[in-house]
Amino acid sequence: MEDNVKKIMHVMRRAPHGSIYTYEGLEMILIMAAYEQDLSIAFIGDGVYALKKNQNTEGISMKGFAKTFMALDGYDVEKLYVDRVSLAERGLTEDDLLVDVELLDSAEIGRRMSEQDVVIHH
Amino acid sequence: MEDNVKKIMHVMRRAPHGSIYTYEGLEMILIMAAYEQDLSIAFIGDGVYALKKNQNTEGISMKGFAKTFMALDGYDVEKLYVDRVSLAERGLTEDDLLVDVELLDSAEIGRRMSEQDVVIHH
Amino acid sequence: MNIGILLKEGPYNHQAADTAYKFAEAAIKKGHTVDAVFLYNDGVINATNLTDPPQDDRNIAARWSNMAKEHGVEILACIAASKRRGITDDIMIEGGSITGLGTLTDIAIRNDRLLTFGD
Amino acid sequence: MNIGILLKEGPYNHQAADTAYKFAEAAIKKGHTVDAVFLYNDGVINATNLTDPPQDDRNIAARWSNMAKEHGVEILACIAASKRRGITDDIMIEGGSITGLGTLTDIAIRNDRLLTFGD
Amino acid sequence: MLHTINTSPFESPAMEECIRFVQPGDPVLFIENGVYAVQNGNRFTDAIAALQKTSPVFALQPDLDARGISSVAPGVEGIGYDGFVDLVEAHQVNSWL
Amino acid sequence: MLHTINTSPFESPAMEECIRFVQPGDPVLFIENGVYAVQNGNRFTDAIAALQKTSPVFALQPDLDARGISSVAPGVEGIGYDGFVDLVEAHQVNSWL
Repeated sequence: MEDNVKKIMHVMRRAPHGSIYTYEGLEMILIMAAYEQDLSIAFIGDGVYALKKNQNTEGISMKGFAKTFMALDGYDVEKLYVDRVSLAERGLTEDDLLVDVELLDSAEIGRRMSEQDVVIHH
Repeated sequence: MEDNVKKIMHVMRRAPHGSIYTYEGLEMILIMAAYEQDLSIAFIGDGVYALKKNQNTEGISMKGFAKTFMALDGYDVEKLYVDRVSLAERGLTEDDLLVDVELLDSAEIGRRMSEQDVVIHH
Repeated sequence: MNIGILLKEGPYNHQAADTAYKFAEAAIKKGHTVDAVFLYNDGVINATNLTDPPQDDRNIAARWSNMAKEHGVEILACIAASKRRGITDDIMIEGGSITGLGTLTDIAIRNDRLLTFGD
Repeated sequence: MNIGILLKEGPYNHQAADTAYKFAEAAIKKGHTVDAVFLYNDGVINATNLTDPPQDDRNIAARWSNMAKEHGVEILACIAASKRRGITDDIMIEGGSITGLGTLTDIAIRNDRLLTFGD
Repeated sequence: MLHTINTSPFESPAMEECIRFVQPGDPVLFIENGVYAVQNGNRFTDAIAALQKTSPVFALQPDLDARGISSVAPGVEGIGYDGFVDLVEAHQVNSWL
Repeated sequence: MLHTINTSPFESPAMEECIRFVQPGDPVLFIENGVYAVQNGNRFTDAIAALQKTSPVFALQPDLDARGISSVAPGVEGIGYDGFVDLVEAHQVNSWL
């Protein structure tokens, strides 16, 4: 990896639709993906809800964006980490998620987090 | 009490300074006090911190407003209720508070709440 | 039933403006009167006519403006809250206006309900 | 040390804009370079020149403008976030400008640190 | 009195606080991110069951749909904005922001 | 890596989440409403003591003063914005909003 490549982790921590943070976070990631940095995304706490299957936002007249996470692969954003504890305490399993992710223990996500040059919470 | 007098309760639920809700809530109360309605204020959760003694906001370059709560008496706003549980779990006692309040159990505040025409959370 | 609404968060950033609108729309459709939407805290940002969301997204400011025109709902922004956030008469949506907290008190007194939306 | 700042909340409503400013001020005083303050989410509301707080309160927009002029700190508002919230070139503070998220990426790449302030 | 809760119980103490003050018989309506509270099988399912012993519990269906929540805790009734208006017609409102 | 926490532990899961991910030796700085976590004698005093076994813990003194917190949990160091800058000079930053 070149010297000017930075390790940047985006941390999703909010549930979708109640606020815009997850959606505008995703817009940021899509732009950053064009810059060929070493990007990753961690889903922690209510952030895991962003990946829930079968979201239909028609009734609240808002644009849905869950499927955009499925497009990240095409942007070479392939490091998607989900906190195992956060998923379990919400009564969810990997089968409830729209995309393939790495299900990791908090300590392992913490270790990868500590190697970053930049961490941005959304 | 006249027919057109409404029972309006303001509920303080946020800690001061981290956000403006408590301060702008207080501004609302001061204006409403001029309209001779039946006003009360309940301090619940982090809302109890608004009444903490010895707040000095000089270092964060913000206007302090804790002492404005002491002026409410002069506006005939005398019903100040503090949730006993909220105060206790924050390690505070009545002696830590700037003004005289009624320290009440949650059930009693809930009962008074249920008698209101209007409840506004700040 | 006569209804007043207090809206405490800005558009897009929080869902509060959306829920308040959908509620008001449903209430009007059922024959109730929505007297006023009073904008407080960051809620005042709902009232700027400079809002320009993506084409495929809802336009929250325009929705309020249309509701004011079509159903006589007053859209009122608190003056003190507006000054802190740069909302002025010059950029006010059609059908909206800037007023004081006394007006909110009148709204609380004269309506059967005052509903708060925020976060 | 070269520092970039990402500010995600609007002025007054949250303390984030105050902490970001106080941090930047202290860093500059210690001889560090604050390269840019990038405004995102409701943070873009920091950049309107229509802000008019009470006389005895701090003027957050003017503080950023002065920091831009005196210390060359770029104050940059994200264009997509600005459009949603009615922030345009016409009401931009002196020393501030509207730009895209690519600029934030550049800021993240070229500085030693990127600090986020929000709520 | 109708109580509304609009924040996730994982992120905010609003639900817990509301439950402490709600009077027996008062309806509780979950909206926006609040609806995560009634997703069946999460850590709050027991609290929702306990609440239902004294209060009818509702959740805004468009908010459930938006979040992909198809299975709600037993006894919780999904309602539309219309149903929200009906509840407001019958009760004064207390919104636990 | 420096971790900052700016929300009250009574209102937000940020502190609890941060503690789950922080690496041994990493400093933790409480700012804004986050400083309520280190007020001595509240329900989080034990959690702060446990955290200090592996991490140095700081709190922004101007934020403590603004909130009238004069007694902080043992071992927690109050620092100014200057001290915040020093910590940032020594570490990359992870702000748990």
